[in-house]
Amino acid sequence: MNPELSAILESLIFTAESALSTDRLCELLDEFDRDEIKSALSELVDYHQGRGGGFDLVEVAGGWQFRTRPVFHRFITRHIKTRAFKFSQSALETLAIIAYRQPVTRAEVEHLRGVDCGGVLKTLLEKHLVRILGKKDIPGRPLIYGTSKEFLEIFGLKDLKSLPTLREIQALDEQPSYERQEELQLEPEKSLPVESQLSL
Amino acid sequence: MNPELSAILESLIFTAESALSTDRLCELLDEFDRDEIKSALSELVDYHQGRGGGFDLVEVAGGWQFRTRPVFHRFITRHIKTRAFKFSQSALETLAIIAYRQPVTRAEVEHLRGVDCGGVLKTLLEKHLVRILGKKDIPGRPLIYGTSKEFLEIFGLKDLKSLPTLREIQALDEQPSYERQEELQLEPEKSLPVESQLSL
Amino acid sequence: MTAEAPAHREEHLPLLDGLRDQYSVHLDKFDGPMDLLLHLIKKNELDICDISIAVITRQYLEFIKLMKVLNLEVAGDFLVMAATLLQIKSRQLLPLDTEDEPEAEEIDPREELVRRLLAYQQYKEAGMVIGARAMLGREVFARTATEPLLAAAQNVEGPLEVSLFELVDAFRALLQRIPAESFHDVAPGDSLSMADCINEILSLLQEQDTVQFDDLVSDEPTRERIIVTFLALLELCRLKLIRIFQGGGHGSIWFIPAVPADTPEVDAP
Repeated sequence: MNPELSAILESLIFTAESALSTDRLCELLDEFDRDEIKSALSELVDYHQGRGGGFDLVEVAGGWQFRTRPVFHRFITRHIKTRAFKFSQSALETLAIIAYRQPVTRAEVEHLRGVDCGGVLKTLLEKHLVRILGKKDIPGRPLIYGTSKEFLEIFGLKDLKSLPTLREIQALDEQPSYERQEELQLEPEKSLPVESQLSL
Repeated sequence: MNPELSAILESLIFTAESALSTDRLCELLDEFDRDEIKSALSELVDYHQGRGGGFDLVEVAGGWQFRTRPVFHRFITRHIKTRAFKFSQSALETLAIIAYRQPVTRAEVEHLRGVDCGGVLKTLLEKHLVRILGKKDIPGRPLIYGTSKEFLEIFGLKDLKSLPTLREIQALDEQPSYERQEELQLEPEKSLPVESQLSL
Repeated sequence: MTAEAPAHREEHLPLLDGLRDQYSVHLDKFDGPMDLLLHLIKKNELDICDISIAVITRQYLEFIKLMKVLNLEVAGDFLVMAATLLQIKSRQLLPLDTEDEPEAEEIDPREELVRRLLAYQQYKEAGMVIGARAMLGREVFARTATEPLLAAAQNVEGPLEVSLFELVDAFRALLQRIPAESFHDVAPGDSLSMADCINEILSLLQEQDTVQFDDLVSDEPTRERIIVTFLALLELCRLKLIRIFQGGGHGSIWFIPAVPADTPEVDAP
């Protein structure tokens, strides 16, 4: 381990506005070997996890970022406001279909959900969670959609391969969804989308 | 030393937009003693200095903040100078007009935007997103602009035909009223202090 | 928060209460017919692969009736599903024509529905799992402060980062801002615009040096297409962007870019 390299990596990741990819770090630090950088990064992850501080080094959306541990969110929100999107069930379903089946057309999403998805799709595009990948080479040339980098960032996913596999989801069918992420100690009522109620 | 308190303090200072004063920290963490907080803070200063990482905990302008060590600033500026270039709204609009209305003259772009576009146009030419197609055969022989190959590459388009049309984007708005109902937020989440709830 | 109640709701309260007990659901909660079907299947403790179409169809239709009673708008999607259910049900009532069987290659609508329900259930659950993750800005936070050092530094040579939707959306926002008459040719409608046609031609010329007129209209040889393509070519010719050739008396029309693709060596604007 090269302590100077580790400190340089920390300073770069710490000041960047968004996650820095390994490629980008290697490009910036061309005086160091790629292998050296990669092993320093994985040692840093372990180091921060081991010291049990207020934040960890995590790999998200193909990049590296310091992020607070979920367990402290109740203290943090005393001081700063949450900026998270509130996801309706339709938004999450649509997002899941796009995430797992990309590239996918609007018609395919609508066939699966059985409802018109134009409004939801547009909101997801506006929030940059979904992006237009191009047009499909079939008659009518419909637009095809996929998830964005922001999607991975917001949900803390390293890449699309880190999405839970659909079979895994089925196996866990009976378990409440908040328990499926064992590494996170979330308070369930806060992590689940609130259902709207029609008062009668 | 209380390791949990230290981690909470770190998470608060890490996420704050500006330095947090000791008074403010004590106010936020009223379940802890002021003396306890003060000693945890000074222990944290020593701890970060001792570990020799990329950043230190420092007391600036009456508050606490993590700051990178000056010795690493030359690496950080490398990143800043070459980080991804975000488009300004005016650049995006100008580019959009050129993409959709090409071949187009500067006067036509300015007529649509209602403002001078010389600077933006120059930037777009420098970034090779826009190219000069030729001169228009009217008095004054103004230059006519169109998009370049790089434009297609950046947006991941196969050809100009693959640009989504306005009609396709507008079609997303055409939805049954039932979907719109679904998007209404009937009950704000009370458990979280929410500043900007973006309901999806 | 209370949704505004239709004036006549009071009369139906008993009915409503009964149904609410029966289904114990919130009426505005269903994300479409698939969601409602899945709910009914769970409520009746049925196996998706072995649903009783008669029971499900009856309950589904009752539900739609209730939505109408409550003056909730029943979206077309719900009615489409109702029709599908009724079709499956009537098919089951009819005796199977044994003669037809060997050639009966068409998809069984019941099987198709089961397949869709299974897929839908998976994605619905996947959505819940994704939504339950620790979310940036909700449970997990990144640093937001900017170091003074960075505020001063400028990025000068970085790559571009922009999405296609941002580009289209910028154009859409612009159109909303300016008076409609400035954009005579973007009016919605199905007619082919000359601007689109010019774009197509320019994009083809980025890929190849010569293009034949017939190639431009071969996909869609309608009268409108041919006229618009021809006008677009004339316009491009007028702008001196292309040169047109014709092979022989009635031969094919060819055109080439008048300016080589990688020109710009021009005075700054």
